[in-house]
Amino acid sequence: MTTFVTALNAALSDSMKADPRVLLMGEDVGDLGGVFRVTDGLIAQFGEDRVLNTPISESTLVGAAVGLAMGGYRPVVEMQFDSFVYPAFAQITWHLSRFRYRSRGQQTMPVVIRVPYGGNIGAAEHHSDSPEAYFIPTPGLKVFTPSTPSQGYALLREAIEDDDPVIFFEPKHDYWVKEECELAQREPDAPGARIAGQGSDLTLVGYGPTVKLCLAVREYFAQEGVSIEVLDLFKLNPLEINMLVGSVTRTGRMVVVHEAPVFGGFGGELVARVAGDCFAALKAPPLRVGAMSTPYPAAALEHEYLPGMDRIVDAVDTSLRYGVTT
Amino acid sequence: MTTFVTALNAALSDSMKADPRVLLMGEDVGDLGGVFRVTDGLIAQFGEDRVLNTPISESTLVGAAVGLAMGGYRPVVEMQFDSFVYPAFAQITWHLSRFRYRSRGQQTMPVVIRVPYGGNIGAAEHHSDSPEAYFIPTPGLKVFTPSTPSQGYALLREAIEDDDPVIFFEPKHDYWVKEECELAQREPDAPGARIAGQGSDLTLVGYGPTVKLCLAVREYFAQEGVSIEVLDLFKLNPLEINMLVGSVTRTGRMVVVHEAPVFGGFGGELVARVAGDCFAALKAPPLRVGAMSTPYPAAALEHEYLPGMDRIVDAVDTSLRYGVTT
Amino acid sequence: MELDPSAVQLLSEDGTFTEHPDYPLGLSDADIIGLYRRLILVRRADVEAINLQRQGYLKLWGPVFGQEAAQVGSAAALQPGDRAFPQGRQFGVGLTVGIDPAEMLSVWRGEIQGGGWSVEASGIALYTFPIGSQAPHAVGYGMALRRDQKNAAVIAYLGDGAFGTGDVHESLLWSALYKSPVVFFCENNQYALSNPVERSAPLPLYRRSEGFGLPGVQVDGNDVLGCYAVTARAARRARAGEGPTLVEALTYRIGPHTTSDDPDRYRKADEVATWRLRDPIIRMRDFVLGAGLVTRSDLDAIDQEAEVCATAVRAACVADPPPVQPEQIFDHVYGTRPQHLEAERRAWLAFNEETQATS
Amino acid sequence: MELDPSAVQLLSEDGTFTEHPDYPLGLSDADIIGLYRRLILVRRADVEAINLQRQGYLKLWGPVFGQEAAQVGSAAALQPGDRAFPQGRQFGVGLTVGIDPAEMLSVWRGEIQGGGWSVEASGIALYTFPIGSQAPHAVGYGMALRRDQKNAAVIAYLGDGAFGTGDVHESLLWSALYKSPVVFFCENNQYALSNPVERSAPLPLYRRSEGFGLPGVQVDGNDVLGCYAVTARAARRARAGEGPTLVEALTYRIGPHTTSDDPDRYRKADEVATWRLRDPIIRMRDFVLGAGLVTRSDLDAIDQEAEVCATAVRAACVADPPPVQPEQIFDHVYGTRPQHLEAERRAWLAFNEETQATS
Ligand SMILES: Cc1ncc(C[n+]2csc(CCOP(=O)(O)OP(=O)(O)O)c2C)c(N)n1
Ligand SMILES: Cc1ncc(C[n+]2csc(CCOP(=O)(O)OP(=O)(O)O)c2C)c(N)n1
Ligand SMILES: [Mg+2]
Ligand SMILES: [Mg+2]
Repeated sequence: MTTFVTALNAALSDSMKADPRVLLMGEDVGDLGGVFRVTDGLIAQFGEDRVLNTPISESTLVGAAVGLAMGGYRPVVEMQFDSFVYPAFAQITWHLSRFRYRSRGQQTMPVVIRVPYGGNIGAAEHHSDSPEAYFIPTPGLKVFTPSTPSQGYALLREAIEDDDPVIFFEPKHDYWVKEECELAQREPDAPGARIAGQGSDLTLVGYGPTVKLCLAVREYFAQEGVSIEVLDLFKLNPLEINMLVGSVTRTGRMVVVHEAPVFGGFGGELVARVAGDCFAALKAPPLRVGAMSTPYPAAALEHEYLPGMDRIVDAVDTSLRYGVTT
Repeated sequence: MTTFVTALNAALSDSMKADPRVLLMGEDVGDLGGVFRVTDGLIAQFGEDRVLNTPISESTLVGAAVGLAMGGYRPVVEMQFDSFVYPAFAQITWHLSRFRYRSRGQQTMPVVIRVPYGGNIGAAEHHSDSPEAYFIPTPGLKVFTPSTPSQGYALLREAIEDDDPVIFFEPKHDYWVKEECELAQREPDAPGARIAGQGSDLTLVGYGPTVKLCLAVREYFAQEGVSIEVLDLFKLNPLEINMLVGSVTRTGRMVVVHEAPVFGGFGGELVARVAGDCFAALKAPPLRVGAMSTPYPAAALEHEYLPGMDRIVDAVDTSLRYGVTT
Repeated sequence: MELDPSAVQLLSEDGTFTEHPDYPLGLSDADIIGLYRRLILVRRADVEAINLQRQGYLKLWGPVFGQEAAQVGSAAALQPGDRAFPQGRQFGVGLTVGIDPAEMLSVWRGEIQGGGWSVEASGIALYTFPIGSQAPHAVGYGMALRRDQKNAAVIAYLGDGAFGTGDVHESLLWSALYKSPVVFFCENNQYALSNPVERSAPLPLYRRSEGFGLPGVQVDGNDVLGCYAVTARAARRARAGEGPTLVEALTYRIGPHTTSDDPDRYRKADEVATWRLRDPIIRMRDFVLGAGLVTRSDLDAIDQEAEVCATAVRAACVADPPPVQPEQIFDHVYGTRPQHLEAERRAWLAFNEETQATS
Repeated sequence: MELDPSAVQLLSEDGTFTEHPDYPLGLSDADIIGLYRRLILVRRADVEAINLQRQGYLKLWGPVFGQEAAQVGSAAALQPGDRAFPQGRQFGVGLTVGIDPAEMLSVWRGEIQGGGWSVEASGIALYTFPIGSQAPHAVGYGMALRRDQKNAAVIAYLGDGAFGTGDVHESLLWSALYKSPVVFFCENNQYALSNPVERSAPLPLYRRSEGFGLPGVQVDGNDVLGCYAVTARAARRARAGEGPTLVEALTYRIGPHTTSDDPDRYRKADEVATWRLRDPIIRMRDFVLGAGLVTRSDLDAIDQEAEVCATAVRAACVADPPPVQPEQIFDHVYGTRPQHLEAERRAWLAFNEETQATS
């Protein structure tokens, strides 16, 4: 049995073994092994030279990674929690994402920024954000997020081998989820999405922490004889539009689920794609389920705030019933 | 005749006269009057105590404004160009936007961050971004953008009087656009959008620098007997959803135009709203026209990159012809 | 890490008091006993909080153990109208100015964000979890005080780890430029989570301010009298419009970073043992007893008071939390609720009604 | 602002050369003449660029006028394998290492982003317009050099204004912690756009590094020999693994911030006049002539060479720009074009074809 943490740890270790230019950098990634233990044991295995325990300077953490990449290294940077990537926003948006473009291909940026994200862990303020919408609009930056340990392994290895910068969102609530699986690399041209469960009546789109919810909802409806297709978007940029459009064209219905607030969230882009490309096939308005469009509340309220099975089921129901007079 | 610059300058001056707690802060806002002269003459009029020429520390520019607001002031902060707001991203997203919520109403944040934005001015790298999508998803933050000088005056005064933080995007390409107008405050409960030109065949939605383009496209089609409604969204958050939905429900067609790249842009949210709330009324897929989903290119290429009249006309045509067999 | 030769120390490890020419103490016997009393209260309440977390009543806790003198000494120098900006570990600061401990724990119970106390009444701003990011707020608030000629001081509590952030350095600069009346109080507990300060600071931290034109001073952070005297002087300077100061209080975090931490992974037991011997409370007890300020039974009475306080803390935390009112999710986002949020709220209410009707 | 008493100066305003015990010059006569020659080339090419902008051939220009010595002197200390990270005004740095001026101007013509030269071949990284943000890149690149035991140095050019940013301070810290071989070269031209350095820095900038454990040194930025010697020593130190240095070159921006600027709004003519008298070129000419390193006709030959250079720059800039290939908008965003971008490209191509067909 493999947890998300051990899968990611193995991906880091295997990547470092495979390529001596891979470095790890971040706060507490050394002896502590990171607050979530994703880098556990790596400093012992690879030494302080390849596992850099840095001061609390997120901007320079990314900025120095840019410089190291210019010097031929492939830094993998850890942010301790989601919202602590914000001080690095300028370095990411100004520089990391743009070097290939502004140098007309002279300079690539093989940097991975790992960001544990999402809520549902009873944490204090600023430790439960889902900030993907702040990074997806930036051209040149890739945004990945795995939903299972084995996918996490393959995707992180791919991210590290990618010459483009990747911001890698890890669903922290699922760090200790276990999976019976083999850890293996995929084809480098793995697409950005997978059909996690086939179906014909409605396409339920999730990513990262919401995929498991979508699958549970699929089970629930299966018992009622409703066939739901679950799409797992493990790359948010570049987006696997063809698969999304293909699925919704078949089913005619879509519900998107993410943990980020609905207003301004990535669900808008997904709905817009579908509304544009599957217009004629749509049998009901594409719907979004997400957190409330408010700041992340105190832990006591997070279950009401986050999209849970009940609200997803309700949205699916709404979509299925659309236009049907009872 | 009033330019955008003089209208904004008057709004600042009148706000400072009306309320001694209003302060201006930013790089070069003093004797220089800002690189665009929006603060011209204000240091002479109000003194160094109320017009603070600050070092290049955008993060602390916003952070200190947070502190000044706690101390009862109403700081108006100028960012010199769009992308230079990025170092302040963390202070805005962590703090400025959240104080009302996290203090359960104890502490409001009457801070305005003025950001000249948009392209089409032949500028060097990092001086032409349209970063609204990075700020719209943040609950607690308001995002305004005027499209005309008189609207700019009223909206800036409203923003300064607002107890909530406002990021105020100014279409810098239009700073020297002239308008025959009176500068006057509006009702404080002015809605967030206006119908800039009525029509019945299609709703063309723009904001900030694209409104004038939309109006030109409206003229163009009027000559062909096509009636286009232009909606000017001068508040992106909070969004005037009712007016948007009302218009598209009437016309059945929508094209959104913004200068930001399409992928991950605010157009997605607008399309998603319309796809959700006007589904039955839609006669054609709602379309988005924006910049290419690439980094802002060199000046020589910006006209190809940005949405111009031709591409908007094309999108409107596509929408109008949808489903019509020729 | 050891004290710099220049460091201020009024109370040595063995409880001997020595006047410092530049940092007069100027406290009455009652004041000194009050400091001791607060050390005890903070220690006891902190231990209670650790236990409450272990028993599941708090979601997390960041212990103060070992840092009581730095927090109590500095906070005791605050006067009405001053404002403190804590990071996340300054429980002792709140207790020193008289905030109800339960109000400081409600965040750790997961009931609210920010803090459960009145900022205006207490003079203590809400917790700031993003490290270093409160420094600009302190500078800006100080600018406001100065503009209003309030003659008040601001104290920004910063961990040693905060000196890795750009925000803190920009704030040092701004405070000097605008003469913002800030005391940057660095509670150097020698660790930023697992990162030892030797790995994050090439020189003692009090020197960081030099190049910005601010005075810097190091004080023995386990000496409550020294912490008081140094902070009081810096605060007086600030109130008098003479500008900001950086104070580094060198102390040690005896406990884990938080109750989720496992410090054995990154530090040696003997280091902890060494610092246990430098306990800020023991030397203060030796002093107050030795100087005849208190009797043993006075001390017992204080211990007794601390027990009562701890019991009250426990009672507040084990009590059923106030019933959650999920609707409050939608409040205080903006002054007026936007259409999209109002729509979400209505949908949520309708959904809940429906669910209740069907269940 | 005047030089600090501690500032290094090898060549005084009147062209007198004095050895400095800590900063040996170690240049041959030919090298010294080479420095003079570069000063002249940079001055002349810069004037040409100003004119080209006035005539509409450049969209904007940020003049070097007055800062030639700082740029030429520091860049001359670079060796193969070293890397410089410019801000946006370091035209003279590029010219010193031999970049074709036209390649540095193509950005200002609006033809490309970043820079038109080969970074690998020249050792000069692309322009960085967001102030201060190249400092972390320099530190990271230096970390790479050090890991690879390259014994090379990095020089980060930073304006005085850059010392307002968090990035520069985090970078000072990191460079000290990781012994990154960086020379932070502050080109203090006394203005950050309209903001005088007295308003942004409470102390001379070379002192900013003290608290981070880096040596700092001020040099007369209008003394090309001093700038060379100080940078060369700092670079030697860096290459030898002894760590980073902060060098402040005090100079003056005679011209406007950029051709869009109106400096009369914020500074007095007599200040400019004073600094014109301290022209870095005049004193160097006095020196090379006085020391008999050159004859007047040698100088004329150099002026002549500069004219040729300027003519070439002009020719390159007034020539029709290379035909715009709009399709290149879509290139080099990612290694492989994403579906959404490929769809945009196809739509754009189809649209263009259609437009051409109908017109
Ligand atoms: C900007 C930011 N980055 C990372 C973190 C995660 N984090 C929480 S506490 C901590 C260490 C703080 O150390 P220090 O400032 O010394 O304070 P202490 O915990 O020792 O009181 C870190 C890295 C954070 N809260 N904020
Ligand atoms: C982060 C950032 N904020 C603001 C600006 C706008 N800006 C461009 S140049 C400049 C002044 C820079 O001064 P300095 O660093 O001294 O360099 P100099 O222009 O004098 O060479 C400013 C504020 C910017 N480019 N980047
Ligand atoms: Mg610490
Ligand atoms: Mg300058």
